[in-house]
Amino acid sequence: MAEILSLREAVAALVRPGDTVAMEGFTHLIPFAAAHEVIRQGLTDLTLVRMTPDVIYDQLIGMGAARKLVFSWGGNPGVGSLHRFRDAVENGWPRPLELDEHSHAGMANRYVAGASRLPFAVLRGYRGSDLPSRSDTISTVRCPFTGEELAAVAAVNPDVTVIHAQRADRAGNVQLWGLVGVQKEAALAAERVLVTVEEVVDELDPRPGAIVLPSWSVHAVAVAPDGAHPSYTAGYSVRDNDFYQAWDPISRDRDTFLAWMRAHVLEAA
Amino acid sequence: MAEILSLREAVAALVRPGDTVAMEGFTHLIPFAAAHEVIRQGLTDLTLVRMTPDVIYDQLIGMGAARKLVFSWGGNPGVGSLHRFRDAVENGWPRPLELDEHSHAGMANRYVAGASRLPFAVLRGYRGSDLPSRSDTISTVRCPFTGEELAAVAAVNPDVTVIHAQRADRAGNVQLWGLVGVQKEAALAAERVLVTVEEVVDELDPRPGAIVLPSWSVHAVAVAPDGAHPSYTAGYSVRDNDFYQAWDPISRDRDTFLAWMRAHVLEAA
Amino acid sequence: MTWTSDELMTVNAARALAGARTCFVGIGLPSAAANLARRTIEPGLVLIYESGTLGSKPARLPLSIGDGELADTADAVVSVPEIFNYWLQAGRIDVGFLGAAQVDRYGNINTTVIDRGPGRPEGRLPGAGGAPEIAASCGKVLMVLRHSRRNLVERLDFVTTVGHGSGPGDRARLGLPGAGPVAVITDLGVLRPDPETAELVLTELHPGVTAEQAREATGWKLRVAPDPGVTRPPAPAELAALRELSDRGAADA
Amino acid sequence: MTWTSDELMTVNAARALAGARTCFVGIGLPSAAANLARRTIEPGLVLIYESGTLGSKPARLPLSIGDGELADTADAVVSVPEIFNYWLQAGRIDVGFLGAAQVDRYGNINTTVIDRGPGRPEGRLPGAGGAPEIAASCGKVLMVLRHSRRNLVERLDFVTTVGHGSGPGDRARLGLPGAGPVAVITDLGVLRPDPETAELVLTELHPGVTAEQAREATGWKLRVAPDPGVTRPPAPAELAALRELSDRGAADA
Repeated sequence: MAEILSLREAVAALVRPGDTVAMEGFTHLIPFAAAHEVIRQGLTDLTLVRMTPDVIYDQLIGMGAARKLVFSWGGNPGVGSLHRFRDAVENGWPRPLELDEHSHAGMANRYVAGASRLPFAVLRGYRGSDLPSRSDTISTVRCPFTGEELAAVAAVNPDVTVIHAQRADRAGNVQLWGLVGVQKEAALAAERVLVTVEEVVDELDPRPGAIVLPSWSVHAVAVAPDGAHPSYTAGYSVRDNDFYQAWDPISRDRDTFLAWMRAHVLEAA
Repeated sequence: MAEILSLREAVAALVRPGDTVAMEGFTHLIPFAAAHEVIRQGLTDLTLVRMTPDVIYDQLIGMGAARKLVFSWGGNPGVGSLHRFRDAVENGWPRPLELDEHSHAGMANRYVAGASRLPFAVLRGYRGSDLPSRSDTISTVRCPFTGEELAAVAAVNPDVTVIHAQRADRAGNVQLWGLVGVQKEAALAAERVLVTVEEVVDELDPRPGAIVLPSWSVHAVAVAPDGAHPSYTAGYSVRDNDFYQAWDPISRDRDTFLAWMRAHVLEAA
Repeated sequence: MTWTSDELMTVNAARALAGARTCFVGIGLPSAAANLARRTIEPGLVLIYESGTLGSKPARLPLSIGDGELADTADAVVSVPEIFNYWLQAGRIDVGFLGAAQVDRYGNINTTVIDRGPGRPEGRLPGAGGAPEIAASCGKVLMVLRHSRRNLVERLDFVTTVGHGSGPGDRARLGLPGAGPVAVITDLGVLRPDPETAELVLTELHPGVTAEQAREATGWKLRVAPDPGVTRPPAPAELAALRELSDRGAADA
Repeated sequence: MTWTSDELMTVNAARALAGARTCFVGIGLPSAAANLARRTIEPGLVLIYESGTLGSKPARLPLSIGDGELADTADAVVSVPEIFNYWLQAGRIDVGFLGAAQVDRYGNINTTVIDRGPGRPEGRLPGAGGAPEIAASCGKVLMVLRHSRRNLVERLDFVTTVGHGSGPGDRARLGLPGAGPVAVITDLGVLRPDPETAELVLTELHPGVTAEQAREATGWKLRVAPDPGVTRPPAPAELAALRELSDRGAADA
């Protein structure tokens, strides 16, 4: 059953140095507040998993929290590069970053396999691509009925998955709606699940398009209002596109980046 | 794009003798009206696919429409046997019925593979069971990462899938809610999709728990009010449990069954 | 207060759910037991039905696993593939509660076909439904069925669902993650697998039932525990809750 | 009326969607083109974004593929695994519209890494995203990118996404069901695969552009069709629609 904790307590209880951590949310509902708490608690040596690393992982990578990144598209959507990600990969700053790189279809299916507790998933993918040459988690299987060779991707089972949702009830049942991305799969694939929410309410009245994660599939819920900013929470906020554009110059330079993180993350909270 | 047709036109246009037909709906939203129209149009030699054959296939089988049944649980839920199904299997009346028999998990995954246009799906299933010895559509695959042997089930791709839904809009977009079962997968696995609906409305206002099948994934929509009876349509009707219990004596005897079908199906509509 | 043997069976089946958090519920007797447990011994019990409902709280006994009330009262409704893949197969569910047509001494189940002898066609049973994977993946399995030589047989005509296979170690060898059957509750008493041999042994009798009656009603040479317990008689509150559930179900059906 | 070369490119990219029913839309230039098509030549065009939206009808250009408006205006919103498995992989989508960092003469795409020469670390690009499977499974592929020797290269540093592989027959050999790239729209003109060789050939030039300019801006020895067409200048309605879309996007961003 989910415990309702402060964000600080929840991160301290569920995230450990060296963990494989997935913070999911496909553009929508990205758990920035939790990521900032991870940075403040000085957790490091993380393997970070996310289809789209986005600014959230640019920040974690730039602060040296990650030793490895598992992903499928690492840009600043609609803006350009993730400069901290590039700097880590190209120059090893602040530390080298190992990569395991997939397509979106492959990553989505790795989470599906993880949520299903199967060791792998099958897709018609990667054909002719050089991607398999750089990954140990892409292989092939042959259909026992037709003989067709298909791609196999290894399940991903994070130690912890962190997601942001609109709300939870007092029992810790979690409700989210809008673009639901791959959050259910990422949460169910993990050993431990941390959900930040905009608010805790008495009752989760049904909402169109909503999914519910029952309390017994979640380990901790923490209230973090606007906890997805600069991403957004449908029904509570809109995407701060200005911030995503502003991130480009902030993140381009190491010192500017560090100063920004000091002012807005380390000394905040 | 879905055409909005009469039920008679829709069945005539989409269902052909010898077709593999899936009429899905897990207890809820079972498309009885369409099945009755299939019987009235004298379609025969069908391969019928359904996780739970239920009374709907008991009727089709008893009327001799089917040459084969693909299924995973063939009882009258909460009541007892499906007598027409048993009579066909045990005594070949009114004609022999070939079986391809699975577990629910296997059938659900066969539809998932069909909807994904993969030739097979993987599950941790059937271990130690005699079921694989009687089916050509159960095999094994080995995980290329862990070496674990898992069950493989062949995709099911019906010629036609028929489902019942709450409503459609005038463009043929279909909306259903409540227990959504395996309907999306069954529809997307098929070559042709027929949806009967309670009503056609101007606008599909969003509903909690609803899924939408876009018009361009559906071939025909036909209005059939109460078209799931004696099953039900959440928001429109409740399950006619009395009928399911009454079906037991009606279906136990061949002549009683035929008389009932004549009066309520063949001479109805 | 008096009670029927079916009531004895259901009350004891409900008691077997003490301590369970989540239960994958088969229709019929298991559903009655699981709903009774939620009203008596385990109010927080999460009921999961293969129709895709997580946390159903029906006020009456559903006739089918797809009655509307199961969805209307659930914490979440998901698709059928999801319930089997993400919830059952993933090993999230504590107890699988099954009925059965034929059970053998190792708790294996046949719900597929009955051999009716040479020259006669096989008798048809409903089929597997969710059982093979429920019995494989749940933390443990409970079964409830009426005690008779027809139901508890020397040899299954067909293995639909594996309990303990042919004995200890078989589940591990087959790669079945859960612990398998831990109790079979009948209208005569309770059978549990011997920890050494995995064979079902009569460990408890319902009040007024003798070990001889149980032996008589079992298709294999039933072993009886040295000093079989006697189950507690149904408490008035248990009986009242069961009758209220059943009446509502009956009134509605 | 005057226009920029980017406007020429986008208007022509939108025109290439004439007759399409469904389009899997990449972010950036493809999204601008697909949204313009929905406002001009193909009002019924169903826009599908990898964030899980089917039938988005945004009033402004989204900055990301996950802007809230894409979900709010969609016919249906589904999960990311579903959009890739049930909709894209299943072959339900007519056109995949992609941007690219590097494209070779066979329409293969690199969006992964750039070789910067010996002793220097690879330059990092964003990665594959949805492209490999979009290019594999859609009925056909359109690409839109700015014409330069950096973008249109003799040899890819890495094959992220297969267009026509190394020539005719390669898609079939690899088991790629769709027809692959049918046009690459740039700010100088339009390249299409030669039906015999699958090599991209300049078949159209935008008004005021010469074949020499296109050759200069291409990293391989670009073949030019014997009598290359000239694209129609943007109609006032096209330009107005494009500028309205962009202004709204810009005002909002």
